[in-house]
Amino acid sequence: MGAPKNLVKLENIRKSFNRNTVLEGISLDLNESEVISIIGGNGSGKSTLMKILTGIYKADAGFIEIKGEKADHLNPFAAHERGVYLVPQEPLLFPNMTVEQNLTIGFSKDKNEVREESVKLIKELGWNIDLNRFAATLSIAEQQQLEIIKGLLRKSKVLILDEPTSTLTFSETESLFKVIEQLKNSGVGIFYITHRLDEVFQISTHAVILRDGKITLKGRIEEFTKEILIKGLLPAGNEHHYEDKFERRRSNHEGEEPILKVENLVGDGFKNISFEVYKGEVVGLAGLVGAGRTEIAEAIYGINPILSGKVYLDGKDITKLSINETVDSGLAYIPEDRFLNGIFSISSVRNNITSQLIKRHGIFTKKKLEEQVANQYIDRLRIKVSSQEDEIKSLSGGNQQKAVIARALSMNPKLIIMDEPTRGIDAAARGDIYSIITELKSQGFSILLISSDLEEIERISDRIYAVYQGTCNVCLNLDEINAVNVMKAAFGTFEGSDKGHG
Amino acid sequence: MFNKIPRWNLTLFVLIVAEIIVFGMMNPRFWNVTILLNSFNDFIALAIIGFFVTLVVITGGIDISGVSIIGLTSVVTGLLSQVAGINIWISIFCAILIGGLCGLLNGVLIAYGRVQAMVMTLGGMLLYRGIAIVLVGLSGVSTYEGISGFSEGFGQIANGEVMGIPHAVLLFIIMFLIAYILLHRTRYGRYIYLTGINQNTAEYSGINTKKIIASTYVLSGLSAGIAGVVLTSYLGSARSDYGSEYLMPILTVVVLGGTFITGGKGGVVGTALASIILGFMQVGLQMAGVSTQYIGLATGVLLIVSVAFLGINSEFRFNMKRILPQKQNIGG
Amino acid sequence: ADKGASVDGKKKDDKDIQVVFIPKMTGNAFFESGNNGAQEMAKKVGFKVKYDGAPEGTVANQVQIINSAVNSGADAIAISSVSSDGLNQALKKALAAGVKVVTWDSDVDPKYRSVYVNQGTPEILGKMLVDMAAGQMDKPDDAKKIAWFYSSPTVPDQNSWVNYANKYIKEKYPKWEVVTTQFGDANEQKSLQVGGSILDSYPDIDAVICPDSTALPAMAQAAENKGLKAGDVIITGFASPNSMRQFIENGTINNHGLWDVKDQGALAVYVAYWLAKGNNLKVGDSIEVPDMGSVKVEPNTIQGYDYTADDSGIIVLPERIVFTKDNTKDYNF
Amino acid sequence: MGFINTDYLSLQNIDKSLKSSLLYIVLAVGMTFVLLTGNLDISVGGTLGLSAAVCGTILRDGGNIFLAVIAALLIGAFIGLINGFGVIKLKISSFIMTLALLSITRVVQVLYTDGKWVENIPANVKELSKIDIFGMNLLSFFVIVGVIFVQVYLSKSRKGRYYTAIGDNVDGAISLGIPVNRYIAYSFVISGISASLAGLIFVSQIGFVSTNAGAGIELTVIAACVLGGVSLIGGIGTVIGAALGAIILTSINSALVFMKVPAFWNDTISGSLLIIIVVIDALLVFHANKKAKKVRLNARVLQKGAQG
Ligand SMILES: Nc1ncnc2c1ncn2[C@@H]1O[C@H](COP(=O)(O)OP(=O)(O)OP(=O)(O)O)[C@@H](O)[C@H]1O
Ligand SMILES: Nc1ncnc2c1ncn2[C@@H]1O[C@H](COP(=O)(O)OP(=O)(O)OP(=O)(O)O)[C@@H](O)[C@H]1O
Ligand SMILES: [Mg+2]
Ligand SMILES: [Mg+2]
Repeated sequence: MGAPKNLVKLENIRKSFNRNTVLEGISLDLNESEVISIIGGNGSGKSTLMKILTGIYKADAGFIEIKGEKADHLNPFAAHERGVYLVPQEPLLFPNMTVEQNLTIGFSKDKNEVREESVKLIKELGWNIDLNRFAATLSIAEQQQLEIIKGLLRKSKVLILDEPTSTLTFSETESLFKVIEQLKNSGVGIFYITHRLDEVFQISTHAVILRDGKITLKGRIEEFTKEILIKGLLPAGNEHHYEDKFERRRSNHEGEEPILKVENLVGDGFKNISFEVYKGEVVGLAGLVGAGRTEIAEAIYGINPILSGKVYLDGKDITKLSINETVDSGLAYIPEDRFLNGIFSISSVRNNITSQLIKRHGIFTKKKLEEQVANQYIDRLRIKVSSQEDEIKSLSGGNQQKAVIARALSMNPKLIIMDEPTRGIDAAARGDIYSIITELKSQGFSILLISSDLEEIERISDRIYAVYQGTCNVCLNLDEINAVNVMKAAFGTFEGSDKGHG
Repeated sequence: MFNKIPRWNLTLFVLIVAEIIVFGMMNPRFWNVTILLNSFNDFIALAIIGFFVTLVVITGGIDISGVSIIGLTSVVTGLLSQVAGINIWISIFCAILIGGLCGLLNGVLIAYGRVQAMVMTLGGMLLYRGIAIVLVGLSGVSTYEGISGFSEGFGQIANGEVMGIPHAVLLFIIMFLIAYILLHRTRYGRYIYLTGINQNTAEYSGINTKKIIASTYVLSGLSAGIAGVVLTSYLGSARSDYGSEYLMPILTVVVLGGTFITGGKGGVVGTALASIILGFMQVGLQMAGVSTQYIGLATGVLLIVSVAFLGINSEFRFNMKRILPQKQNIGG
Repeated sequence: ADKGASVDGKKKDDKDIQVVFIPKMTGNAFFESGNNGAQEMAKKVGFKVKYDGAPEGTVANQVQIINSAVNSGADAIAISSVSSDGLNQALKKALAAGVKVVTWDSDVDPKYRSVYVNQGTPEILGKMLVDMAAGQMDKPDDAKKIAWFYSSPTVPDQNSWVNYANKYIKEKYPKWEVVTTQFGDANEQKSLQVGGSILDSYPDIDAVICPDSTALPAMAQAAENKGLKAGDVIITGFASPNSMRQFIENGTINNHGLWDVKDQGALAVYVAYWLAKGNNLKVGDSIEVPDMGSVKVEPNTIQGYDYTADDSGIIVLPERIVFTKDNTKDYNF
Repeated sequence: MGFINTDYLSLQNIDKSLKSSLLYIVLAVGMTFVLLTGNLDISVGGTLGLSAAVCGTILRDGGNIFLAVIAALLIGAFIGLINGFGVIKLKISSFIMTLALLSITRVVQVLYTDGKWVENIPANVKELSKIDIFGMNLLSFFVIVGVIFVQVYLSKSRKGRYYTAIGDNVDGAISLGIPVNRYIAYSFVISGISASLAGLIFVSQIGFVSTNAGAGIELTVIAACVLGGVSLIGGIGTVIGAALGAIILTSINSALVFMKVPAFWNDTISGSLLIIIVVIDALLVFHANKKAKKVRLNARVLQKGAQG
């Protein structure tokens, strides 16, 4: 094979935003046929580093070499010319263009050729994306898939994947990994960013750990174990082992009134949905991306119309109530798309937390009271802020999510629906959120958890309903919950419990 | 203490002080307090509307129809009191109410009909001015003469004084306080901000954003109605073409006041300061011998320089980014 | 302390006297010409004239300009008002501050000014408009279709002329029919379009009368675009000769009218200056004006006002001009 | 309007309304570029006035027609550049920047012309707007060809789609390597040049230029664009749509005269018409979107069992 050819050399990269130093003296090499996993907490600078490599940001110091040539005035266009392509963490599509236009724009190649290749690629991946749809109508997961396809089509020498699997299901992830493997074998170098540690061992040749803008560990994958990774990630002495903390509830609900009772719900994107959630229970809604779970949740919460069926919250009929009224009845919803529906980005953390509560304060806003409430939740949920006045967009994703949870809790709800609460959130924050869920449960809150992360839903739910193509026929009780069953249910092939696996 | 005051408002305040110093040096009569206080009369209408258009802009909208509502309410006041012979105070009340109705039409069609605010209020601007002309035309009063003969008491609304302070200044303060308390001290005001920052999130929080949006247009319409009455009182006759020159100045005071044209940030303090800046600049330059038609140059340069170099726009890029994904809010 | 000469009783130097000359709006050829006359007069006599107007001719703008003129210590103002009563409060304050008030072109309530330099009463001008059109017709007594086209339904002067003209038509040419009255908002593009539409919609129209300095050239242009000549449709009205010369020369129109607005501007500022110097004016007196000879102050009654006072009168410009192929070259404004 | 008085829709009338809306069409095309990138250009009226005045004075004083045209276009491009500079370098919101430039250009025009009208433009310049070919006005012909050309450029060419892309998602455009700032600057320059072209049409069609030429036109043009389906948020719209919007909006004025409505009703009627059109359009779009979403969501449920 000969000596591996160097593709990218990052030397002593430094970057700060205003006075906030994000990267300090990062040096990193990528050779042909290498997959380097970059892991690190939220806000450790992974995305920023990759954006510097593709010329979206300028480094304050240090230099970059691409294929042995110094790349000084890098911009995204120049980076593409040199064969470096970044699949961004947050999908950056053009919502008013079709999928096909999204694929062809900015590509100097012939449109028909691109079209053919993408059809082929989509088939190979086994994904299902219609080229004529407008990007605005794609779910987040589909958007992410489209971004990945865009990246793969480029045939870059250096491919950067920034958390590509955060919205993908297990099987979609598998087919992506196959393609990555092929690319690797054909000599492409890949930077792979993820929060899922299992993936690191599955596909990478090297691993790099970033903490607070510095590389704390790097080396060949063989030198690592999961424990080492976790140790490298977490700040010393602050290691959460959330796995052990779950006290799961046996499903014996006889004679008990459910907190949430959904009967034969029909709406756009789902039909004949029935399930119950009892007090102090965490119920998971599992399913493939696009199965319709968000639609169900939003219909219950009062956003989407309900065509027929009934929803009862603690015995009260809340079918067809407005959001305002469902909230008053004791329902809280933590939306899937945090940026679009969850946060008031340019408002303070305090205002974000109290945005629902203030209606209980009367006509005038009461600053003292709000400060008190905000403080209480910042402490209780360990939200990392320098002051309540911080704009929420300056917080890391995990802390933003905690603020959204705080808003839900502030209304003292009977049931909280959490839609993908840990998407794009690092291990530490994820652990925090799990412990919040545990705590809530022990306080008697009920939680309806929607998650595409199999491991997560399997680990923390007391019962799991599986949604398959808008219908929900399968309920897994605690003793039936295991990875295989959950997966089968999500694919609509569960035919009764199969205890042989475990 | 100073760090409590937003930087931009402080900048505006410094600008006012600078104006007073500079213009006073150019014509010492500018330092005459009576002249300064009386000059409020000349921008009071614009400031009143500006306060409430600020609320509209914070929700992410825009309202340019106020300039016609002024004329409409002026005409209605005149017709009701002078032609129909209804009590002047009842006439005023009805006129302001009609301003509110115009705002309601704007608001309902924008919030519930999902029409782009700029175009809707442009249509409203034509329509309300048109209605004013038609009303006058149908009432048999000549369209061009204006309806006059108002009582002394009515004239006092704008022209009176309390302890040497012109009513205009008091009105300015009262309307400012109303807008300030509404926007900065009530739950409603908070909802306005939240709706402007992210309508989806606000909706998910249980805020009836459509109602909030529509209501800001109603307030803006009502304020235009009040401005129409004040202007009628100040000028002593009712005409349908009052206010037409305020179009750009209203938007100027709002954006110079530091309110983001994309919504979500801003406040009425800035608008108040900016309208004083603009009003003083007009008087100051005129008194310094500059012809009115050249003042636009100063306004334009002031806008660019203040916004570009004194820095209210560090947030702007982020804000633009924020507004883009909102288009996906198709479901509502 | 320097509120104005008459207050202190001592006479100011000519060069310290400032007259603010206020048009209805800036950017209009008519008023710019008036300003030219005013500035020439100021230079000749040696006082100061500040031309101050806003691009939008609105009451509030004029009030604001009057206030500023008073505040900045002007001695007199000469204004063409946009509203017959909207300026009253402001003028009252100006008078109280010792500022002399003269109006020109368009008057205010006579209580609040000393002299109105009048280009002609609505009767004179309304009749003139009709006569300019009738004069071009072979048989003016027959049934004719005519249209009015001017700036907007809200401007006072143009509407008052048209009002009177309509009365005059009823008496003198009862068979004429006014088929439409259209407005161009003093906007060239709109005026051209509306002008064209008038010709399209009323192909058998006999005359379009445009007492507005934007509407008239736009109307003529619209006719020219259609290849219509003065023989096909009569177009006349009020506009400055500079803006219409081409159309007269190429035969699109035969005549149009105006008064010498330069003289009017000059006269207005001179009278204002003369009053500011502390002279007292009496109805019936004559004032000697440089290069213009002597002009007489008439009582307000000639304009139909009830209000009469010794110190409030009208000076009527001696002549209005009908411009034709023969004389248009002699004027430059 | 057509159905109220059928004569109105004759071919000749279409040619006429086209002719009187040329100016607005040209402005709307330029504005569309700016709107597509998610910005706004309020300054077009000022640019139109200034370039018309400069071009007019050159022609009036016997200058060369090419010189006049070039001077006007340079002015438009220059104002566009300043706007672009303010928006991308000084990071001023385009609304504020162009609003400021509108005030400034107006005053500059007054200073340049000393407040006077530009009159007596040579007859041969005015003749230019009257030449006919194929039974159609030459200027109209050029404008139509121009609009089609621009439409093809925007929708078919690789770089033409960049404008839409920027307005659709700036960050996406940046990460794709589209030189965002450059294209935003282009859009303002194009809008400036369009405005000066409109100024040329103004000079040729109207034949005199006041210092208020084009006052208030910016709002009409924006309304025309929106009427033609261009979004004020950016990323959606076509120049053909904008041109149609311009024609509809200007035709209202002519139609009102033609329908012999007393003129003091004009503002009421055009205001109501404008509102009705945009409301209907907004409702149609909303319901189409809602329906599409419903169909898509339900399609998922119905395919039950198709996969296995
Ligand atoms: N444009 C920006 N302006 C200011 N600060 C920024 C900007 N982009 C990123 N940051 C800050 O830089 C830090 C690193 O962000 P970055 O997105 O690189 O983190 P990350 O490691 O990718 O995190 P995650 O796992 O959540 O994706 C964060 O504190 C973030 O707030
Ligand atoms: N605005 C929209 N218009 C049309 N279709 C949409 C729109 N938004 C989402 N969809 C459709 O909704 C589906 C995704 O639905 P949803 O998000 O409810 O699924 P889910 O089961 O919650 O998935 P996830 O695992 O991502 O939460 C996609 O198939 C997408 O086509
Ligand atoms: Mg990241
Ligand atoms: Mg979902």
